Amino acid sequence: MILEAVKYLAYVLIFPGFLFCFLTGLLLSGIDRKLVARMQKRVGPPILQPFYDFFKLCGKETIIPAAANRTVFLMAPLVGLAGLVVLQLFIPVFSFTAFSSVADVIVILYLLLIPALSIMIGGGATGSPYAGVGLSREMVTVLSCELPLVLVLLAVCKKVGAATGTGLCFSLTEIVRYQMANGSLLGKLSMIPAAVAFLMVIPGETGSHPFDAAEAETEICEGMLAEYSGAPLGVYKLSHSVKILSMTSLFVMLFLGGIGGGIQNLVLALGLAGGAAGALTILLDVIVLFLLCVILTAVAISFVHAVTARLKIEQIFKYYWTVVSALALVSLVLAWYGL
Amino acid sequence: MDFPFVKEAISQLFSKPSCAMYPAVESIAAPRYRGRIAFDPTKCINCLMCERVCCGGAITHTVEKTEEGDKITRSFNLGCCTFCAHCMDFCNHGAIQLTQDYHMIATKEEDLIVSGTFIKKPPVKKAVPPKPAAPAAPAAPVGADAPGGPKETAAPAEAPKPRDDGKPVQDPAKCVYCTICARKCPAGALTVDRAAKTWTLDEDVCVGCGTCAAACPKNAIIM
Amino acid sequence: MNMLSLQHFPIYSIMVLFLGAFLIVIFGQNKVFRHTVALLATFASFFFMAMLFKPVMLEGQTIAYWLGNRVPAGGYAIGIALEVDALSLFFGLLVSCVVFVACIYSIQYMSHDDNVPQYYTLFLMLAGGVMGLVLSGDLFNMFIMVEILTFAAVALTAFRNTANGALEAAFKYLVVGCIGSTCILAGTIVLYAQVHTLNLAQMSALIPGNLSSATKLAFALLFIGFCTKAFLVPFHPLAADAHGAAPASISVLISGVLTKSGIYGLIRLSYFLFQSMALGTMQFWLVFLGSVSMFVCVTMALAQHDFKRLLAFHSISQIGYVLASVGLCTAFGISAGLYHAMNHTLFKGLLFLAAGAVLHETGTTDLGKLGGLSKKMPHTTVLFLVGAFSISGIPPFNGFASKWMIYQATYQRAVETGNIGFLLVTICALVTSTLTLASFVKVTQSVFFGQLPKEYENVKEVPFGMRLAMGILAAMCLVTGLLPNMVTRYLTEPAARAVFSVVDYINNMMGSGYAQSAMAAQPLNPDVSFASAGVWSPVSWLCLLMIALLAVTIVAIAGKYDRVSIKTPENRSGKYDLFYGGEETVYSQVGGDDLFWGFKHNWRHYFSFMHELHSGVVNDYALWAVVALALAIVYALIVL
Amino acid sequence: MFKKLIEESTGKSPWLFHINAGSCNGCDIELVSVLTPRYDAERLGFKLAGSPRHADIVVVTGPITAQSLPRVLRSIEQVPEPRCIVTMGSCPQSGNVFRGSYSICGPLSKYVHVDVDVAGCTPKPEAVIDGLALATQILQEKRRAMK
Repeated sequence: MILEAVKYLAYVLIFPGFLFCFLTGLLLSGIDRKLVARMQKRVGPPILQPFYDFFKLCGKETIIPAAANRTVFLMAPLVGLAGLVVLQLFIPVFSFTAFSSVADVIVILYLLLIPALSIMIGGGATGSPYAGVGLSREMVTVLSCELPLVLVLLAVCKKVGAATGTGLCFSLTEIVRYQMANGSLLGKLSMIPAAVAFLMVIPGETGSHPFDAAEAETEICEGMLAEYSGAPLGVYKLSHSVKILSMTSLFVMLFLGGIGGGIQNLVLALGLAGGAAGALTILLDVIVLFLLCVILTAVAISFVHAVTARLKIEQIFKYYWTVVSALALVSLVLAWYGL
Repeated sequence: MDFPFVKEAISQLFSKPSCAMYPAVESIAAPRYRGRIAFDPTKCINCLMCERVCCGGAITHTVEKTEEGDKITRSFNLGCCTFCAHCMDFCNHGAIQLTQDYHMIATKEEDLIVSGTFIKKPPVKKAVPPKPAAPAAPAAPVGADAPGGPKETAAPAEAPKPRDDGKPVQDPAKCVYCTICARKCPAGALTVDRAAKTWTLDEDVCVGCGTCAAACPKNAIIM
Repeated sequence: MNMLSLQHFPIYSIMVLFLGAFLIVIFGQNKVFRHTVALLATFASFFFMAMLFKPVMLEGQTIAYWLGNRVPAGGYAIGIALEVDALSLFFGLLVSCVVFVACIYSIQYMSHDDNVPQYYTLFLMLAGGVMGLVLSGDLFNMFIMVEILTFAAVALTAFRNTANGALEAAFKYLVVGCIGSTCILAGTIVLYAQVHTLNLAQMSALIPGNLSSATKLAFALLFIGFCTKAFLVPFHPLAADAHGAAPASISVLISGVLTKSGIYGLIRLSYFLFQSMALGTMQFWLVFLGSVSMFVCVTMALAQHDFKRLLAFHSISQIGYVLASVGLCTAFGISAGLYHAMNHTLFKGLLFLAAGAVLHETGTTDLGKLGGLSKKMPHTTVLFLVGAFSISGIPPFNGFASKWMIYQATYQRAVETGNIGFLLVTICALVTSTLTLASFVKVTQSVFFGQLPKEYENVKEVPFGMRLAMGILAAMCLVTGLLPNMVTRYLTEPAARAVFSVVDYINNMMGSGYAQSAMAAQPLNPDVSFASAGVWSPVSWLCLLMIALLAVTIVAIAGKYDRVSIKTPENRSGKYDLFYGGEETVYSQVGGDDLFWGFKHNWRHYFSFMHELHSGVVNDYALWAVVALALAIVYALIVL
Repeated sequence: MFKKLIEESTGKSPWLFHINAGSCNGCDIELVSVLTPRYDAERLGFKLAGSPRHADIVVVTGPITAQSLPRVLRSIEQVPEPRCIVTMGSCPQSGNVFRGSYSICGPLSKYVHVDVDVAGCTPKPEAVIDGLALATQILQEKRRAMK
């Protein structure tokens, strides 16, 4: 029983939990900033720049404005980060899932709301008018990303459910296992619009450049973060990076699960002993997942960041509820009629 | 819905960044860049022209009486300077040069002060010969020859000799006492009285800049 | 027949409430007497209901009680009967619990109102009416109880007749309420003429046999009658006015309890009396009505300026959820719907109590004028946030568990029937849930966060009694959210199973074997399976979150995260003022209408159309009611 | 170990907050040109922050007009503790050609301790980068000095 508890604690604190999210999240956002710079013909900051930013912010003094509600001001970033890390526990790493029997796809849809809600409540608690405007824009961004995300998830569930015969399959491990068995979903015709729609949702959900009306540093002085300084601000920036990791790894698990199967065959081909094979597969899974996440960040976040200008809030809403939702709806209807 | 920079973004991703890697690669300013001021005290004659034309009021000087002459220190406060190089243009003796050095970072006030001191020897006072008797007034008692004719002006006195310490000398013949030179004198060394037709020079104040000579319409002043 | 056998408990729980009302009328002047009688009456009715829990829910017993012991003779039920099966008990428990909590709240909430004795009589009459409706086994008895609760609710809406719009709201409610009641009465009369009985069980045995056009007319009348009680779409504006003006503890009753009685009536009508849910078109009707009212009311709520009107529109949108999922006619759908109905009563009650607390302290519920109350009323803020998170379906709380089950039920139904309509319902439900979150973020920002206006400087926390009531509801919200499988196994699944077991409902009432002889068609009883495709265990998720949160806070404390330098605000150096671009800190609250501009701009045509539609004039609402009735009659004639 | 990491990263990610106290915008565009691809201060970790709460280095340009004086001082005061003040150009240092005017409130050093001054009437971007690098070192020492 103790060993079991230690294992689960290790899951929470080390592997898919804090350490993994902390390192890969900040690395991904470092790579993202470097790629954006390179696309603007700039040298760009070193890859470890987010680490420096985080530790510098930890060293700075934290000022709590007199108008702010002190406990909410301090606890909101921590709750947001904890919620995000717990979300990461449910996203499988190809063959390995930390906690497969706790949450399914719809729950993950709602767990994505917790970090957004924590930043809104934290920003609102400071009482600054910039935070008020930022909060209103953040909520509209969350609202606009919700519809396409829902359509994509329902399409994937229907597709996998129909294939595995149960009609409906909400659990992520099931989806990945199905893809490892017979090829990743990106190969299927009906799933391609869903994958494209999901790629378009990633920058909106993480609030990166073209859709960051909520934290527009030029217009409303970093929106909800206007009054945050020091360690709480560092935690918010960290949870922003970890959100990039969770969105991209969600994409990998929903549409590129087949690669996990490839890794398994590779390990079987090497013919190692049971224990070593298990460890090797997990190691390979993690490396491949990280590489795929890097590619996805490059495509979905950095490229879009370098090429477009910031949208107004009602353009974001209109863009998501017309273009991206139409794409997702197409794939849902295709999946519905069994394509 | 067009994306203008897609091609550039992709091509730039694989091309070399156009960064002048500054701290590593030293970069020199343009040849005629107006940077830090270099002051050559030896050339300076303390004619105060630079102070007059400096719009930022950045140039100040202090005079200190010492036995072998005035110890003048001129200081340029780069913190007040607009780097317009007027002082360089107006300095006839080229004492002020604006160099290409743009590294003007300072943590203390003094780092931005460029100064130079020089000793300005007082004008060598020759043993002043006793004032020669007033030039022989034309012998008035000599009967006025040809009184009816135009009054013979005094025989044109020969042009006065320029003084050796560079101070202006007036040629009474040509001077019409129009007082332009007095007004032009930067140091206010000349006083000309139209009525009394007097032209006096205050040697101590005069710096021998030559403005009066240049300004005199009748070229009555010789340096 | 001793007095304490289980048979008598249903009638006790109804009568104790009416008795309490009667006593307060006589001896109501003495404050202590009044409060004790009210508390005792509500607690007693809850106690009797709780006593019935084990036999009815666990052992599946159905209690039939004939008033005056007039047992049916010769196959005809003469006397008035009370029938308590799992469904009725579920609603009964729900109602009595909320009534008890509302009574605790209203003791202090109504303390400085005038003519309070009348308030408690009406309060207990309303409670008795709903309990009677939920437990009665006789259609006409249900009509009488509907009359009692409608008039009590109308009188209570106008209780604070000085409040702006209270009288007008009560009048509107009266007009449309009476239209609904007359429809129910007309339906009852037509049915009685057809089947010569008023007993629910006997009617549900006889009606499916002879579905003449008259019974179809009766169905339409009864359907519209109960829809007005549940404030569904064509009748929803009057709910907003009623809640806007009624005192908060009454809004708790109206939104938590009255709407549930409408839903109960609809379930009895379509699953028992006419057993028409086997028809696809019937399911379409209920689900369509549910999803339309779900979406329309949440968008209307987003456009509101007043805190209580916003909550009113939300309660109808949640009723839309319940109806959409109950109308699916699958066991899992009904259990999800009932679970959501229970959750809705809990968190809606909590939210209305919080609104009442804000009104009690600041005197206004206008979102534009409030702000920054979290510093002055911390407990109310926390309790409000629990309610807001539950209604918008944030995981640990109960709103999420039931909404999650509703999505699965609708999506499973869509997959079973292959008809894409149910898929649209799932999408609409998910989007509505986010819109609910948006409107509650709007309320949180405009009321509790942001800056405190000058006039509310000396606002202090609400008295303890009100916070206790809110605390109870918040605790129940959290508990029911954390143990969904416990709640479903003991409460909603027996009720769902009862909905499908019409035959033993009839046998129990009319004597065994009656159903087989009298019923023409075999009633539908699909496989009562509650298998859900998804997986969600909130308790383990919560302890994961707690471990993660603990780890993060320990690291933060170690890193001297709380080494925050905040001097006392007296030496108001600029450092602790808000950043205004360098300007002096002036009062500028961002809240109320200036939120969600992006969303409102994109939907401006929809909102302006809705604005015209909800004109606030009584004639329009009455016109809508009559038009809805006409459509219902036409549809019923085609469908049934 | 953790403290050394913080000090080192304080030197590596200084965020700027730019206050224009009535400047002719010569220095403002020069400061922003430091972030363009040609000079790219971001490779040294510099980033423009939107609010003073996020700032480490406050860059002040312009001769502190009477109208902007209270706002400048309040913004500087709202910057969290290990902070540096950098004045850019001659104007904040002395009021440049506007010195003595009725609407100029004199050099910034009269009100706040100025850490680094970058002289030059519009200093060259390289000079700005030098100034900011010097300010970052001062920042690191201040961070080391903090408890």
